[in-house]
Amino acid sequence: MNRHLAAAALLAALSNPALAGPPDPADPLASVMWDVLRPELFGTAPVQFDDRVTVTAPDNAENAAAVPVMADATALGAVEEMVLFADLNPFPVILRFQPLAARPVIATRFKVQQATPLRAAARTPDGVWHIGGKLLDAAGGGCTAPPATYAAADWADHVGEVQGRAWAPVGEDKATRVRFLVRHPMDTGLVAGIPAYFIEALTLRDADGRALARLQTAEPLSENPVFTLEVQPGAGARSLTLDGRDNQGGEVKAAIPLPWVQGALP
Amino acid sequence: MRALVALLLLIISAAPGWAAGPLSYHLKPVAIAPDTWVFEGTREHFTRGNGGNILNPGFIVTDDGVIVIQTGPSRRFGEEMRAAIATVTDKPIRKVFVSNLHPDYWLGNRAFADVPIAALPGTIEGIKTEGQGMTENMYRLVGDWMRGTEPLVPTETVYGSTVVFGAHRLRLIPLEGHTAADLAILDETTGVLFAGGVVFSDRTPTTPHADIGQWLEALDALDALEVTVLVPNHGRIRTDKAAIAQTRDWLSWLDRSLRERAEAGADMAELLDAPIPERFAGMGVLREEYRRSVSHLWPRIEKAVLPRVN
Amino acid sequence: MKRLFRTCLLASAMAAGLGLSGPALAAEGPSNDDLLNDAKSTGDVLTYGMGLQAQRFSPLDKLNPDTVKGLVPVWSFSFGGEKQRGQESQPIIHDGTIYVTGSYSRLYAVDVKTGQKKWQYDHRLPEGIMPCCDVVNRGAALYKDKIYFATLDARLVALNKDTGKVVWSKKIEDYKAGYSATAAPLIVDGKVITGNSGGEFGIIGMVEARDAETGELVWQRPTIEGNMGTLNGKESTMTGVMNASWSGDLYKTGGGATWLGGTYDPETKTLFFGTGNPAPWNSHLRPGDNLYTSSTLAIDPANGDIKWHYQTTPHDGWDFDGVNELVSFDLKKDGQTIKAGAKADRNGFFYVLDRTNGKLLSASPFVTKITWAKEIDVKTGRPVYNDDNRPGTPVGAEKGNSVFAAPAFLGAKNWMPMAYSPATELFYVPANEWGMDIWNEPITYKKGAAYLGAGFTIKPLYDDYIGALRAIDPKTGKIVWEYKNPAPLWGGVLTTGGNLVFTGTPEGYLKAFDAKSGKEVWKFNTGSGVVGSPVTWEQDGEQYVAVVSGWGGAVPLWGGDVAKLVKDINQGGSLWVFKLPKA
Amino acid sequence: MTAFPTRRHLLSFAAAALAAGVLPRRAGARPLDDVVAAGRLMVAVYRDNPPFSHRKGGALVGVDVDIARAIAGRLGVGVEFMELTAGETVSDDLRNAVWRGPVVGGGVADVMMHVPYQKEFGLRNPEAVLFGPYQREGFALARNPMRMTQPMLASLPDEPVGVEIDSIPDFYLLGAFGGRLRDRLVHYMTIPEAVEALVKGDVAAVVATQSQVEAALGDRAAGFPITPVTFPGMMASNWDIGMAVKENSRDLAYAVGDAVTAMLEDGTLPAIFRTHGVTHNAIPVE
Repeated sequence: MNRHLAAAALLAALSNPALAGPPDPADPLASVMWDVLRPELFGTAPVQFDDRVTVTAPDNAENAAAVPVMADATALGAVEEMVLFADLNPFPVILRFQPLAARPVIATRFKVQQATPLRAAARTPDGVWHIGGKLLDAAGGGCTAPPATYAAADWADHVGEVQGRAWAPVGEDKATRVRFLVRHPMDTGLVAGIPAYFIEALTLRDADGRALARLQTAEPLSENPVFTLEVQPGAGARSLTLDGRDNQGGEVKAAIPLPWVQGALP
Repeated sequence: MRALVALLLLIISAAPGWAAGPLSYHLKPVAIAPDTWVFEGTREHFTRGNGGNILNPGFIVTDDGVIVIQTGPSRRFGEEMRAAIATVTDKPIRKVFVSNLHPDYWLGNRAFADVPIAALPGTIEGIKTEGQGMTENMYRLVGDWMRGTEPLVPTETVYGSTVVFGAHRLRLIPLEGHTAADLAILDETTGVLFAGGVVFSDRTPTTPHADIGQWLEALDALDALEVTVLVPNHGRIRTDKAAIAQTRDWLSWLDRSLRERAEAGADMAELLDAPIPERFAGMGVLREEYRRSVSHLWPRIEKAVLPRVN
Repeated sequence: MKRLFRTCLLASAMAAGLGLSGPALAAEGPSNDDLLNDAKSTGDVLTYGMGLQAQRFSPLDKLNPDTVKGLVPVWSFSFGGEKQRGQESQPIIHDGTIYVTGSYSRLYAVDVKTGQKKWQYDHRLPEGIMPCCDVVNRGAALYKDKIYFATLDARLVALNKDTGKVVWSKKIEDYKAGYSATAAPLIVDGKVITGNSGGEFGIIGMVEARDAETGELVWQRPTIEGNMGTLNGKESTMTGVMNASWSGDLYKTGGGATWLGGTYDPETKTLFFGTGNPAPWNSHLRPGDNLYTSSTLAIDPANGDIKWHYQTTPHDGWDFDGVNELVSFDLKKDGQTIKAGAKADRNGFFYVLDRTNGKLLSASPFVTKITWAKEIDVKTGRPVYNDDNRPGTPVGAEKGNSVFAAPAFLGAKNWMPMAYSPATELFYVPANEWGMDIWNEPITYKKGAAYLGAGFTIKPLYDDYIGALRAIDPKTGKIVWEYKNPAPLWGGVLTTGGNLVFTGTPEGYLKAFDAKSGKEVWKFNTGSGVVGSPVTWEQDGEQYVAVVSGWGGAVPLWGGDVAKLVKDINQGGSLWVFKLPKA
Repeated sequence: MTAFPTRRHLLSFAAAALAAGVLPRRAGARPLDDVVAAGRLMVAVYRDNPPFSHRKGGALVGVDVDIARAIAGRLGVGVEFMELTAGETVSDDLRNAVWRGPVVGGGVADVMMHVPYQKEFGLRNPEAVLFGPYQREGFALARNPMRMTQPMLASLPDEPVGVEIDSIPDFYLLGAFGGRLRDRLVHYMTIPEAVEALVKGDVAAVVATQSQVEAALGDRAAGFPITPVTFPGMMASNWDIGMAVKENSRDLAYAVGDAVTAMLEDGTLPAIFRTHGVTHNAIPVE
């Protein structure tokens, strides 16, 4: 059976589970949104629920506007793309991540609207999405409550500022941990009178401009979002560059030094 | 005297913090010093099982009337407190003190709406801003126990001073650190200290409004006082200051370990399951409060280790 | 419940899809030639001014004084939200889509046929903006696959015309220094050309050209003498001669903002930008003509050099900001055709210039009362001042002598654009009749210290009207007809080959007049004051008219007698589209 | 712990009593009640107006900011600040800050700081109430004593003089003595910039309000003597700075005014000015 046929069969199976064909595995988190999200996010690509994709997050969101989450798919080996999503958020997708020359692991913080399944999906080179996740309990309000910058008059003075740092590589794959924070209101557009205003793309590059990791970021990320990545820069690189933009054309540009490399940028 | 207190403490410790039964806190006032009673709460987090009964409110019976310290997590709790006080004395309630803005200290205020309820200005301000949200969250956490509970903002502002009720001289000590305004009350007459927010005894401290540096200074201030019985806000009542040392130990470790991990490049999510030293194992709700503290304290610590790069 | 989520999901999935695959391929939009031809093409409205010369004339004639009674609304589109005020915009129509800006820096793309929204861009404004004269925006500019508009925080934003996604966003000025941007950009030879607005406070006016593709600055031209221009990142030429008409270092902060944008004449390849009043207000503190404030500058679009200037109010003492648009037209007089330009100035005079060299051809009053000058001397091109009508300089602890001056500083004509009909050879000017008490006073405070050094109150001149739409013959300077309106006129004018003139009123009407006689032949109440500029085009064999409705702008910000007239006008924010149905 | 002065005690108590609705409420909008009920005093201060209200390391600081905090403390409420970009006139600022709000939205403040306390100005702005003057301001000349030996405007030597653009000293000196000084005036966007130019030697003197020049010079004032100056023939040499509320908020003005009086009596007010390196000049009782 060629791929098109398989896809068509899968689509048929999705639209009418009574028809023959391999049914999707049951959602272990029993989400009411799974049937809607599955075609939206993965189309007709095969999916499987897989414990090798781990999602680390608290059971309870202490601060609904900044829930920490770490998604790790390193147990799968090669991964081409990852999607982080919370089923019951008004905007389910938190971010998409292409680990080009990076380990398939990412951590950040996001806003949660209500108790929800929180998941990471990782696509392996065979086109299969491997999905892991957990339930997150939350008092809610993270998406529609005005962020703190709504009250602070000075967000415009700081928007686009980056704080960041890289740590010397450890382990066999010589991956360098990078953490960075981008000052941005990350307005969802769901608060009356405040237009959507959020970072939509970030790319971490090697010294020669080669992309190491590409992030497509979305409304649910926390105000002044923080990211943790593990990338593999070229041997001679003295710094990493971060570039990106928001949905209103605002630009993000920064250089994160690799201080253990001799002569790294200050 | 000392022996009596010790004996009482034994009895308290043996008694279950919360007895079974549908929606009653079964509050039992326990005498801990002359004229002084405490309702000891569990060393848990807010649950539908305990109805939010995790605090140690108390009262002092004076010739001028009864002085109530904290009103508990719900209207029902406040009402049960009032009924229990009536089993000890027929004197009227003279005044209520609320130590800080956290919900278990003051959501019972409705039961004392007919008497002055006093608090520090920072506490009043905090309750005005955050009270409604906290109340809603408590409904969510403990459910039907909260029925009829509405925020009631304290009606009287107090500052640091010494006030006299009957034979009791109460020293009002404004502190900060656990929240922006924590009121400790030392009964100079009996030597009982109601720690009012900054001292936890075998119960992990809570940090949603905390400033660790200021909190440690507040502990030093309490450590310098002459105390016969120390009533921590949460946890075991003691006749020594071990709870102060324990609180200090925890806060110092928490602050230091978060800073070290931030410096080493850890992400917030990786801290949730970080190991906690064995010596804290005896503290109630340890892992849960630790995770909450990470959420409260980490963002600022993290910012400090990430330099500007553009 | 589930449906609600589904909607959210779809929206986000669509957004995500777009992001992944890169911006969708946009249909190629209007070319430079299309823009140059806009005045003649009847199926679209590609430029602010309905042609780069800004004549606001359409040759369409299906609508005329006889048929206009059949003009009916097709649909109305709400700008939504609580941001219901100050809609001074002109719609742009291209390829089945209307692009229209709203107040608070919003831009909408709407389907022409159905009124259904295609996309919307809401600019996230910082809290600290302080636009002087309401939160207005006057329109967008379309070129190739992008649509451009300026925002209240003084940025220029380029969006993909089909998706509404931002392509680039550039800071024009620092909004914290009091700058904002409200005028429609002008596009000439692949360059986006803008002026600047804001603060009479320590700034100088500027005209700037940016590359339409990238937003990178090509040239800058300061409007005050003594300041250097730039071209391709390097200093080019100095504006005028340093200290020729300014004392000391005042030229560094002399004002002359170009807040209304400009027009372009393809025949002479010249940009025309009006410049604002000089700073400070008290003219006694800055002897000299104060070039080039309160002037019209003719600028070479290739490099930003000034070809000529004409100063309408030398040594201005009344805030007679000279930003009003210069409209190019062919003046047919004594058997000759002269390449002329006309400007109805805030100071009350209607100027006709030779647009090839800036020489004055005629200047005649277009309002009933002008106190500051007796006339404009055609030989010298300079006003003959009434010296006793210049506000006095403060003496002692007392304010300077107060004078009653007309027009008021809000102008015989303010921002609202006039129209010219080559068919009737008349200009249609939205004028206002008001005066002011004005004085220079020793102390007007700002942040605890002095500021403008002037005070004023505005007074209507007549009991029964302030606004007057006037048809002016540029050959004679004579007023051919007038329509009087109780409230001040604050919207733009449109004229057509069908012998019609359209304009809006604060009372809520869009009105049509016979272009020759001035007879009112049609009106429709839009539900809120009309301060935008109407446009017309043809589609599927039917003639359409569109206008935005939504009271606001500078007038309601002023107190006194005028405020009483307009305080009960409801605010709003909507786009109205009308057509004459096929018989 | 220190005992607090009785007066403060009483004030706080009154505020707390109001909060609980112990005192009878009057009918209609009563902004003092509203303020107390909300537990927040919203105060408008000028943006970028050192040493009275400006940003330092991101934080809002200055004399006006501290005074507002102290007032709120005495009313027993919290304080929030609304930063105000100066409009073309203070009448615009009053409209934006207290009686109608900025055109871009965001509402009004309860109290605006740094408003000229002057009868005629008040009469011209009936929508607001001016009250509570807390500083008498005047102009001063800071000079390089080597280049300018006498602190006299009339005998300014042939040296450049720095002023803030569009300030009273700017207007005065542009026009004074038949415009003799006009070509020697150097305009700066802010007084701190002008003062730095004085220190660097770009100008020989700076003319500005006394508070601003004192604060900008700080401890360098020893090398650059500051002398009050008058502008003969132009205006009174002093004016008073006070506060404003909306016209329907007189009761709030009374409460705030009382708090300021108390702060003057107990020395809080002069201490706040001292912290910012500014001399406090009390308004003489007339």
